[in-house]
Amino acid sequence: MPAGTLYRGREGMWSWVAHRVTGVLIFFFLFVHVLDTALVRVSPQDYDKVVATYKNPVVNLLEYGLVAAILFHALNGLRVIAVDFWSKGPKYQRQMLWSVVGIWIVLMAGAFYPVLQHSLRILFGS
Amino acid sequence: MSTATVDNNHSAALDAAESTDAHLITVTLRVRRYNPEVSDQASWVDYKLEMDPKERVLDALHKIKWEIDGTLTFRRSCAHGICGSDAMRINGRNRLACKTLLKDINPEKPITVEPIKGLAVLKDLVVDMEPFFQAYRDVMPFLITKGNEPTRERLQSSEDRERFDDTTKCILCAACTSSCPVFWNDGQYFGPAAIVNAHRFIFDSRDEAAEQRLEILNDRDGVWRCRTTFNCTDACPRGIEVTKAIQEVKRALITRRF
Amino acid sequence: MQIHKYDTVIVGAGGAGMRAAIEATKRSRTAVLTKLYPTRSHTGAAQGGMAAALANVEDDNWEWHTFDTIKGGDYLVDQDAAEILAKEAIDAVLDLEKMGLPFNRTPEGRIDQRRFGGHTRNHGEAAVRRSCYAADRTGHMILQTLYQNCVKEGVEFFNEFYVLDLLLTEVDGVKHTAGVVAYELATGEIHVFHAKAVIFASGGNGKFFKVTSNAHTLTGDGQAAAFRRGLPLEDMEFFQFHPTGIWRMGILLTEGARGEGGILRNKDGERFMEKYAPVMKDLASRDVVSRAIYTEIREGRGCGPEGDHVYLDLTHLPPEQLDAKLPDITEFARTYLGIEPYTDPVPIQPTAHYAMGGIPTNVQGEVLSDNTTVVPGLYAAGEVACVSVHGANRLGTNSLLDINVFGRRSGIAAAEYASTHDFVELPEDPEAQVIEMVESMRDATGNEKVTDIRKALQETMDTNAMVFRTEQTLKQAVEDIAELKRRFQRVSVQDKGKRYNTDLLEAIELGNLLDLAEVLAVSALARKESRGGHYREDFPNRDDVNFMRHTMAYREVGDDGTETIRLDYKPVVQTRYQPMERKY
Amino acid sequence: MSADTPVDAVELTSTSGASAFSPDNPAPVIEPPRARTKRTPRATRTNFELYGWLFMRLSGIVLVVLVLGHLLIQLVLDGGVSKIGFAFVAGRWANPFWQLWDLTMLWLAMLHGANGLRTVINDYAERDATRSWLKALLYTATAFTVLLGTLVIFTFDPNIQ
Ligand SMILES: Cc1cc2nc3c(=O)[nH]c(=O)nc-3n(C[C@H](O)[C@H](O)[C@H](O)COP(=O)(O)OP(=O)(O)OC[C@H]3O[C@@H](n4cnc5c(N)ncnc54)[C@H](O)[C@@H]3O)c2cc1C
Ligand code: HEM
Ligand code: SF4
Ligand code: F3S
Ligand code: FES
Repeated sequence: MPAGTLYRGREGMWSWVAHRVTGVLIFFFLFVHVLDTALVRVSPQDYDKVVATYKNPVVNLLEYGLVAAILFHALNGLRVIAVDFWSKGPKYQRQMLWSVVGIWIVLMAGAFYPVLQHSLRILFGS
Repeated sequence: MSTATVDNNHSAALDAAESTDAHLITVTLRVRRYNPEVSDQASWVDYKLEMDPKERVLDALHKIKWEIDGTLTFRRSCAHGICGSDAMRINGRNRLACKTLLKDINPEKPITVEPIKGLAVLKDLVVDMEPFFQAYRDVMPFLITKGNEPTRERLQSSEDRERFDDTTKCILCAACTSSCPVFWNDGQYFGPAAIVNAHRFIFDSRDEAAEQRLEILNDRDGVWRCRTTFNCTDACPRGIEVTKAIQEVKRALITRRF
Repeated sequence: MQIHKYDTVIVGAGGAGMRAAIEATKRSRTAVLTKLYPTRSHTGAAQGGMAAALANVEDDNWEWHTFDTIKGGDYLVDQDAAEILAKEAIDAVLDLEKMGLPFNRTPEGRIDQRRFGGHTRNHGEAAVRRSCYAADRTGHMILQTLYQNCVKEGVEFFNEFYVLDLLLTEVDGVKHTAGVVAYELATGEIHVFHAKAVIFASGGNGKFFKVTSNAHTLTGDGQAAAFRRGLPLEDMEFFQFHPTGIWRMGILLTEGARGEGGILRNKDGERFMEKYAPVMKDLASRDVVSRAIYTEIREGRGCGPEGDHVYLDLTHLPPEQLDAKLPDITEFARTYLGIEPYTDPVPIQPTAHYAMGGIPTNVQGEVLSDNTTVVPGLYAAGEVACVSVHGANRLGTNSLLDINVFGRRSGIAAAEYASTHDFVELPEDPEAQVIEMVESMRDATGNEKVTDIRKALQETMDTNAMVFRTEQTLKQAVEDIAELKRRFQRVSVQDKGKRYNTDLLEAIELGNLLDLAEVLAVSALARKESRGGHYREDFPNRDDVNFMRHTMAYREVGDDGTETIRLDYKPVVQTRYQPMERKY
Repeated sequence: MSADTPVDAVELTSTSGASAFSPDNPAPVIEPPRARTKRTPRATRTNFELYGWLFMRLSGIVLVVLVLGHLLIQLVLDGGVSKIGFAFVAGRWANPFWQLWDLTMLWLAMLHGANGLRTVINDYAERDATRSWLKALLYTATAFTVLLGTLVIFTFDPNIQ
């Protein structure tokens, strides 16, 4: 059965999709992250080995992605809370979303060098 | 003041509205059709029509039904957005066919028309509305009062009346509920329309059963499932601030608890 | 085919049907059959309000209301019925309020009231605030409130069931009600409802006009079914043309707009109603205003490139007032015309609006088979009926009142009848006529299309039987309709299926419209006078000597199967008010 | 199919025999995944969903501080990710403040995430059985992770080996 078209929701729907996707992503990351951190309890060498892979440029880039996900989820989470508890929230949800996106872009630009400096140094030297 | 010059004062909008030469354009309506008496497959069918852009999507559907293919099936009655019969998905969004003018939805490209989502499709654009009305009936959408009836009307201040004005406008068209991603998932969620109609009574100063309605909506498939996606608010043809109403119900539930 | 048995069956779930259902369900086992989901009924389109002399904002009483109703109806009103209407109006409104209807409120918290055309203080002295309203959504609120209370009472609905036939069984030479036959849209199945009492509340039949405020579904199915079964139709020539429909579309802009201070202007910007009704001006009765508009148009003072409309000017009213009191109609102007009513006048033209005539009933809602005889067990209420409280012209806000007062009365009367009487037997092959109707339509292979015939019908009705009528135009209409009926014999539908075959139902509805249009034209042709909504240019005056009487139209089938319409007349009930000239 | 042909295309009395369906033998309607039925509100009369919802917001607010602070320290300040290693962790957890910080973050984030995932499962799992299994898996994984993390923080030994 060929499905119908995709529902053309607006800001509210897409922000929710993104919120959900990032939320699930973060959860799975957190799960793995606790496991790897648990290695400190077992063997410092192994822990350092795992952490070393984090320093690999590709994983470092993924980390940047993770920051992006967490930042968006956090900022949009605050927007959702504002929609929930501020009586004018629903009215300004759209403006708030664009603010979230704006802040998110600024913060991600700001985090670009600090988060990726390690890889940048490896790749391009310093 | 005098409007004696009314005819010379025409705004461009009025001139446009009054222009009589219909500029017919060719529009393509891409309708998602399903007739279980012919096939168990739904399919897209294109219809090319000569239409005035000021006409409604409903007019285009009528043109198909009356002049091209009488088997095309959809519900409609009032044709001006007050009976709630013809909610459908036009260009991917829920709207009333009778309130959507062709010119407002880019008639240059094919206009897709399909049934609303999350309810069983019975034929073409007709869906089974029973689950929708069931959810509505489940929130006790009627005034409940205790004690003896007054002889005259119950008094209510204008402010108290205003408190729930927005949600009295609902025409039960289901555009909201069938635009809600949570509802599509499993159809168990009460859905925005039922909550809107509960809201209408919860915040009516004359009503005395807010507790019971809140209790119903406090449940697993009640208000807490709303993820504030605002599709309902965007879809509502009556301009009801649906999400806001849902949030007010949530807050009422919380303040009731604490 | 399925057979169901209920004490009371109600046909239609608009205001009248649901008001009746609330009463009948409490007293008898009741089923409501409706071709639309209840909340889709056209009662929801009503905007302006519901009249009742509550005297909440200024001095008023039900006698003045009675007088206005009678005068508004150009004295063709049955005065005993009008008295009941006005008297019970007060409780009808209060009942709705208690059921939860969110009326607009006065500063003291009472139900607010506003002015409406034809409603006056002390027998015509000045306009009075009598219309109880909820913004410009009064009908919507009534429909919702009644549906809510039906849910509360657990009323049993059969949604999307089209009633196509009325079953009458002769017992001791008298026709008794035996039930109805319905077509289930979802499955195409025929259902026979065996009932002790039947209430028709199936609404109006305005769809035979092109420019109309009526819904696509207002096709007079109830009137037509009764008529086919030999029952008369009363006063069908009286059709109301509402002055302010959106130009060409017919979508209604409530009289409340003029009640709030809106003004009608011609192309010179002149407030032309001052000429036609010096006292009431824009708020004169609807027939007067509609004729005035067409007179302006005919005399070359219409607006727009083709001079075929006038303006409803709201621009001098504060936007806040429009938002608070007329939110919906201003939105209609924006949506459908792209016009901002704050700053631009709205193009309007009279639109076919309301059928004053219908199935004749007495004040209990009992249907009459001639001038006096009641059909046991058969009731009618709402726009389908003619109690005659509206006479030759209905006053604005009196119809929402009518459906509540007489809906309630017929609901009670029918249920009481059902609880004190036994079922009469169903006639033999009760479903035969409907099966024949449906199957012959489904199997037909003729070359005529429903849409062509419907268009032609609407065209001839708009041209020949609208606001201005003459012998010649009406004869033309009768001829055209006869020809269309012949063409209708050859009509065929494309959809041959069973499920949701709306193609088939539209054809059947067209058949009903053709029958009723013919009754309208024939009745109008015979009424050689002008009265209320019926205006004959060749007989511009009211003629109380010859025509102070109701028209009763019967369908007669000759031995050779030819159908004719026989006209008879019924006296008007006059109690207190002697006919006077009607001036506003 | 264009407008010229649709009539034939949907002709119900088509004799081609191509379709197995007819007015008397119609195909099933297109159902949504699960339909609401008359028995559906089975009232549970608890405030579980309410508390869950509230918890999501409250934990969210706290998490903003904890998680963003954590990210700041781990990834941004002091050379970013380069500095991280056993020694760095050891240094941090020597301070009870950071122990508490990480512990709270762990619990809140896991519960917040798990509750979030519970909603996601409720939304998308179509059959009741699938739902139960997925949720069981989720709860087990969550409990395991939370307990493991707690254990690690409390029993951390900088002088391991
Ligand atoms: C635009 C507009 C505005 C109006 N404004 C006002 C106003 O302000 N004040 C006022 O007093 N009046 C007003 N009126 C008039 C008034 O609203 C109507 O006359 C009144 O609502 C009619 O109610 P009803 O219950 O008789 O019929 P409807 O509400 O039309 O209901 C008819 C019912 O019958 C059912 N039905 C029809 N045919 C069949 C069938 N074959 N089988 C089964 N069921 C069937 C339909 O499903 C429907 O449920 C207005 C009318 C219009 C059109
Ligand atoms: C950083 C601060 C965070 C804030 C402010 C925050 C806020 C929120 C809020 C308010 C919701 C509810 C959304 C709704 O009901 O529509 C939510 C949902 C969710 N959150 Fe977070 N959150 C944060 C961190 C996290 C973390 C660390 C995780 C992962 C472990 C996470 C995973 C989830 C998941 C899976 C959902 C469910 C999404 C859904 O149902 O659509 N969140 N978050
Ligand atoms: S809230 Fe709006 S969209 Fe939803 S049913 Fe009511 S009118 Fe339709
Ligand atoms: S679309 Fe659904 S998720 Fe909430 S805001 Fe509306 S009910
Ligand atoms: S037809 Fe009534 S809402 Fe569109």
